[in-house]
Amino acid sequence: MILTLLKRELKVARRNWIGLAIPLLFFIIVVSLFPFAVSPEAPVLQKLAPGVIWVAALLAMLLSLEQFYRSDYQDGSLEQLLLMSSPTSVAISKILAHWLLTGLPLVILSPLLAVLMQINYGSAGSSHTWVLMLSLVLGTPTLCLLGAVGMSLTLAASRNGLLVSILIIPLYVPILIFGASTVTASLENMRYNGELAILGAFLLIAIVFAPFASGRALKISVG
Amino acid sequence: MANAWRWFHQLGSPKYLFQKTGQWLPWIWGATLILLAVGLYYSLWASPIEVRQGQGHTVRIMYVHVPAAALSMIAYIAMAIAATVGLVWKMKMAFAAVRSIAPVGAAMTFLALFTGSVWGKPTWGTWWEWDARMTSELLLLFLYLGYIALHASFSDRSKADKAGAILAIVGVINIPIIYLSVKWWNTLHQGYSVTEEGALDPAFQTPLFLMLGAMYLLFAALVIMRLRAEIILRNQKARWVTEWATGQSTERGDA
Amino acid sequence: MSQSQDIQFDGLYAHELTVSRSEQVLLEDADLHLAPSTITYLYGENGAGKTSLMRCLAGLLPEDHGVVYWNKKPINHPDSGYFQDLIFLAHSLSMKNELTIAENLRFYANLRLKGRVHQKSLSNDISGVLRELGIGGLENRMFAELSAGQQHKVALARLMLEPAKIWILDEPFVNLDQKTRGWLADKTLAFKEQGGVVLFTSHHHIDELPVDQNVGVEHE
Amino acid sequence: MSSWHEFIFMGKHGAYVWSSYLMTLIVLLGLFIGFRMMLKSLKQKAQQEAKAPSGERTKARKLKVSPTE
Repeated sequence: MILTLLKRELKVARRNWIGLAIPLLFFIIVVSLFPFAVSPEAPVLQKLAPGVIWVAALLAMLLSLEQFYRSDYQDGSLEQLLLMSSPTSVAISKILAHWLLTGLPLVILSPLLAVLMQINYGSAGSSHTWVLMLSLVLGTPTLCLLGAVGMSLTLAASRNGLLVSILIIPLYVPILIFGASTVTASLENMRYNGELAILGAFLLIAIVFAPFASGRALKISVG
Repeated sequence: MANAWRWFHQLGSPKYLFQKTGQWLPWIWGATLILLAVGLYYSLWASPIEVRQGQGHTVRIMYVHVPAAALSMIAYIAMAIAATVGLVWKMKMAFAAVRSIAPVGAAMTFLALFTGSVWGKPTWGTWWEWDARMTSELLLLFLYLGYIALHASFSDRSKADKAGAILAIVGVINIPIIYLSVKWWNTLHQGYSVTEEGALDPAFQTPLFLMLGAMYLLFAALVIMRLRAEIILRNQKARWVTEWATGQSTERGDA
Repeated sequence: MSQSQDIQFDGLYAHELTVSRSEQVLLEDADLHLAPSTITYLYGENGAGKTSLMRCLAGLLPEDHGVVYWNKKPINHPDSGYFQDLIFLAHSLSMKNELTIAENLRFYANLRLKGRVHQKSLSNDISGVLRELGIGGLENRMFAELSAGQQHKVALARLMLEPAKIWILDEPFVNLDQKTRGWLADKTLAFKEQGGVVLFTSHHHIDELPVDQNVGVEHE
Repeated sequence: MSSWHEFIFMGKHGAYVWSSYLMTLIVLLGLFIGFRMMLKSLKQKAQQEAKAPSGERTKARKLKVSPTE
């Protein structure tokens, strides 16, 4: 069942690829602003890199959220999905699609940004880029899961767009803290296992609660 | 037990709740004013200044800051409990309670931030420090404002109630996570701990506890006032509301 | 509270149903029985609550009060099988612009039948229905490329592709040409002959379709 | 507290202490007045509605079931 739903999500998204590409482009462009705004010097950029890349990733996730939910709600297909399958499985398929089409590309693009932000300055051949990717791999699914709850809640609301950001950003703070500090720890040649473990714990908690909450919220939005 | 259950059910009736709260409110206000008068007397006049840490008179800010901060958290938890009751038992008055707690809780959060900031200036020389508690309070304020914004964005109130309830519950799961994360992050950056916990001198305890009690009651009174308005707002078409408004009913309904 | 055992009615039965929308009570304590092998015409002025009643009967809009039973079981009861048996066609067509006609139809058929369907014969069925509807050969067109009338026909095609026991149709005849109205009326009658339950709304009587029951949403 | 002077100036921290208490007062009083006005305006609205002819009130509808022959 979830597979059928997921296949549909992926197919619709693929046909609408430009909508997916824009948040990714945004991700890159926002990060590339910082050298202009702060300083192009490598040590400065390197210090900023974890935070900047993580904030940009978080905003890109928020931006791309809309298209996985909004059109289904507006054209009435969401209520058909909810009639024929459980709300939780609808939520799961959307969360998975959102991660596969936004979270995963962000992870794949992050080494490019690591280069732009001079993450390997002064320590050639180090594993900082891998740590960044790993933190995003563990962190972005949680962003998808929480974002799904927020988006499902605001579907039927009249003022939308920025509303979901207001609801969700406070909940994103812990992920941002540990995501960025994983990378910072690596840059400072400290152990970062603890941070990664906490990111993993957040992910597990979110997996338990978020699909259910999002499903309930979808049902309420349609009702 | 059966009695408690029946009472719980009666509270679900808007008319009953409106009448009962109308009876309670004067008593709560009376107790609030008495406690507040005594509390203010102690906190502003009859209590010593702080000498050990050199805070002097600024310790008096604590007597409003600590109650406001405590209430900001408790109010959110109360919201989440009422939200759960509303969702599980489909109790509309519980949703009305959630909506009524939110503005008062947000006000308490704002006051905790404001007084914390004003306390911070003379104590550590800056209006704002990214310390764990202040940062958590700030995020808590965003959660309250998020709830209010979400609730206001629906034209259909029952949808607004349910969506808001889910948000409140998701938020309350996140509050400890946010708090612990921010605390960990804060120690990482060696920030101050403003509200550093030490054994509180008994001389400061009396005004603090009095003010805590007064502010709790004040909070309850304000929430009940808001709840009564909310009940009328939600039942404008009911006959008993018309009777109450036109004074045809013998039952006491005025606040 | 009525227990489900008390219910004697087969088919869809709404007991003391109260429905409201945005604070407004549209319908109070309504009893409605849609028996197997009947066609029911739901009428009422605009805004009377026809759509809300249908959405409530479809389990989408939560009722304020009352219970909806399907074959003597509350519709949300796991054993009622209601959502397997129900096709609800709403005013919005519920089709994705980004998918082709065949993809849209195949998705819904697969979702309903949980994938237990022979894909080849489903494709044939889709082609057959589209031909009957006069849009044969358009299977691989994007849904967005069709005219409004054609899009409407695609939505109706679902009725032929997904097995069901009850149809709830919101304005199915609107914007249809003469020929398709006849087609839909024929298919509805055939569905009724097989024991199906039909509830539909329309602005005016459909001459092609004899109904068994008229239900009006009216002031008393 | 030893004198009125000290009470008002709070050492040299009078502005900090009093602004905290003042802001608390303003915010809570604001809520009090706001909620009171809210209830009052709702009461007035209900009174006006009671005076309005009852025909204006929308009534819930019933279902009229009529079998065809």
